[in-house]
Amino acid sequence: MSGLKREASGVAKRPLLDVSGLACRRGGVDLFSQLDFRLAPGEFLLVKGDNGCGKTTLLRALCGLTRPVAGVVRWRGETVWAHDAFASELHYIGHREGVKDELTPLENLVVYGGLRDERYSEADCAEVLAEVGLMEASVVPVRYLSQGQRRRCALARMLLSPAKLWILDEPYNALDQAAVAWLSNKVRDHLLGGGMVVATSHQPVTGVPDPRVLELGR
Amino acid sequence: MRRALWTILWRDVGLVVTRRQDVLTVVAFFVIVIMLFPLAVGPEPEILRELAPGGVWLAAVLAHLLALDRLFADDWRDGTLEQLAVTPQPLALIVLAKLAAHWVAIGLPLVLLSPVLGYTLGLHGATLGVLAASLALGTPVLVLLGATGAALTLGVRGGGALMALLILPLIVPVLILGSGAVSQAIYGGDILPYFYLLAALLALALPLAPLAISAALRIALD
Amino acid sequence: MWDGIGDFLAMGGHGPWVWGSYGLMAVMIVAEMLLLEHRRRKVYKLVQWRARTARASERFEKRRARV
Amino acid sequence: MATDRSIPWFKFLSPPAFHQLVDRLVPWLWGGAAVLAVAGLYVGFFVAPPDYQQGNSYRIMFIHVPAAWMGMLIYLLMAMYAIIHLAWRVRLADVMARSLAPTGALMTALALWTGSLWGAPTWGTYWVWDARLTSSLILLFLFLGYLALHAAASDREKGGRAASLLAIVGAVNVPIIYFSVKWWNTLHQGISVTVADAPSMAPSMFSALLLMTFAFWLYAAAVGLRRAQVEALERSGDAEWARRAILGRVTNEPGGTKTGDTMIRGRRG
Repeated sequence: MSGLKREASGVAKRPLLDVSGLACRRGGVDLFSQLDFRLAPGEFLLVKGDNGCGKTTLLRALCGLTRPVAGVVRWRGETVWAHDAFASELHYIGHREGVKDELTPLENLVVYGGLRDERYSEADCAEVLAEVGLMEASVVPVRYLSQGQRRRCALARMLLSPAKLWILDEPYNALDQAAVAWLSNKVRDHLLGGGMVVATSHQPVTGVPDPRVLELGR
Repeated sequence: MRRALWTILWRDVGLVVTRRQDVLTVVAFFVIVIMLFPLAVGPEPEILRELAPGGVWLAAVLAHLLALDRLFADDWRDGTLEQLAVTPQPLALIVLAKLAAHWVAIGLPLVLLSPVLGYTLGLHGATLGVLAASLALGTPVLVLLGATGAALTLGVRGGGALMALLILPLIVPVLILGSGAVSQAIYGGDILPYFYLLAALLALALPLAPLAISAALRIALD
Repeated sequence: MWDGIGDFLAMGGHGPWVWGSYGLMAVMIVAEMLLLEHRRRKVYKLVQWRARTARASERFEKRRARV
Repeated sequence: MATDRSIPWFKFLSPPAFHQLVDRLVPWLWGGAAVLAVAGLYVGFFVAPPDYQQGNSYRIMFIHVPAAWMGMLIYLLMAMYAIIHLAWRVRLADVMARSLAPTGALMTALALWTGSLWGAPTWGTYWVWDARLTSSLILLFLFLGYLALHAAASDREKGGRAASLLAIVGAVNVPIIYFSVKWWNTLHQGISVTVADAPSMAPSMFSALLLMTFAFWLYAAAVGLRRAQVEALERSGDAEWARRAILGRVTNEPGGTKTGDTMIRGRRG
């Protein structure tokens, strides 16, 4: 509890995510090496680069899904590879949303909460679904929804979870103008609340104060 | 923790219910293979009874192999597997819950059906009970070993045939012990050693296989 | 012990099986060694070719830098 | 991080050092295998007397038994390298495991073939479901599965890791399979003579068997190491050390190309 208080009182610009000497390869090709950066609460890191330069691989390495060739990713001083406590503070949205086709958006939220040992109340779920505009579609299997709606469902899941670190791979893909603006607001709120975001995006990110940019492949 | 495991268990059982035609296909396959058996070896009751334990067990093995294709592939394709790998729960336990659901969906129907099919092949009385019991003890091992092969071949080209090549040699002990128990029961022999050994296999596979499977899934996700 | 080469080859009537076994062993071992040697030559050639082309591309880069 | 995770002895066995070691070791292994094989064959064919029951057909044993042993031994060795590969992320261990597999499969196939040829005069049939033959057949499939999984993955490293995991799973299963097959075989009493069941083996027979076993051992080591050397070159043919090892001199470009050394992590980070 005392730890939380210290952070809230502003002393805590202490970086939580610490990447040092990271190197990844994929299919026998070296993507990047000697990558170092740190991320403190309230910071936003935008990963940029051409296709195939390893943006997704970097994000997956941060999640602990991909094992780096060299270097480590640490969260609160501990390496993230198969580190279960880290996972409870992480929310990752990849290329594939991880939304089950056969379940409705509402069921997807409940199942996801259960997996993370979190119980979401019906009211919370309804509120979030209304916010992402899936209220009408909330009891239709995801199979019948559009790609943008699937994406919104994944975003709704993110808003429910209390995760501190969001790792988002092309979060704006398939979203319409209004949704893009809405998501930018959400990201800003998350950062102001002491959260951290790492994202890749082909679209320019607007409305987020002071993003740090990491250019890969240069 | 327990909550997460129940969630995945119920989710998978629920998914099976929505996709019940998949389960029905596997069960129908099991029945058809056994139905083809007398057509292949002839209708003499003596021969059929002799071959029944092996026939039913072989059909069960093949049916399990058939059902493995989609065990992880669906979750892998839509990104759910990634999400499972970044939950706070150990992946091995999540795998165990998934496999429990898979067994309920695939193994259990075969166990329940086996006495009926055994009867059509000329098995009687207590032997039918032994058949069902041997399957009840053996099919979880089939699921555990089969899932190891499914996880290892996830996302690999030619996955299905390769999976069979990897799994079939590994399940030899289960097949020997399971069908052996039933054969022994036909001749009134001592079946207890078979059940002890089957139980030992299950006790060995239950903690070890989920570890291997979760390691294989992490490799597939990498 | 053996009564001439014919007796040795006959192996007391078991010749076909004994020599069939030893023959296949010899064939397998020779085949494995030949295949391995072939593979070795191939990778040696590949590395040599790469080294040559690396020098060629280096010369090309130098010439381009001069121009 | 890269440096403190790799173990010191592996540094000693860096790819160029390994390459040189193999070049130095292999001729000796070949020579040893040849000498032992000649000695073993001499003892086996000119010293050992015919078996009073099986006549001369038992001389197949001098290759059948070593081949069966080598098949099993190579599988366990492969699993050991697989453990080293996964536990310490040593790529050279994957190369070793992958290089031993074909020889293991070959030994197992040889054991099957010779077992069946030995069976013909002994049992009057080329194939019976004898425990040793059946487990050899299963072992052959384990080897083939390992090789197939290694080859099937789109990414060589990923395939290697999956295959290593499979080798470990298989190694846990091998004793269980052997035991269960043996048990199954004794229960279905069909066979009275068991291959290689020689309770009264003459000393000369035994020494021939021993000599041939060691010859096979050295042969497998020679072929395995040579294949590992070739495999290592294939996997990192662009690396500077490979050029130096093959061309025997330093190329003009000391920094090497950016593809770098794929055998050791972070050597040139």
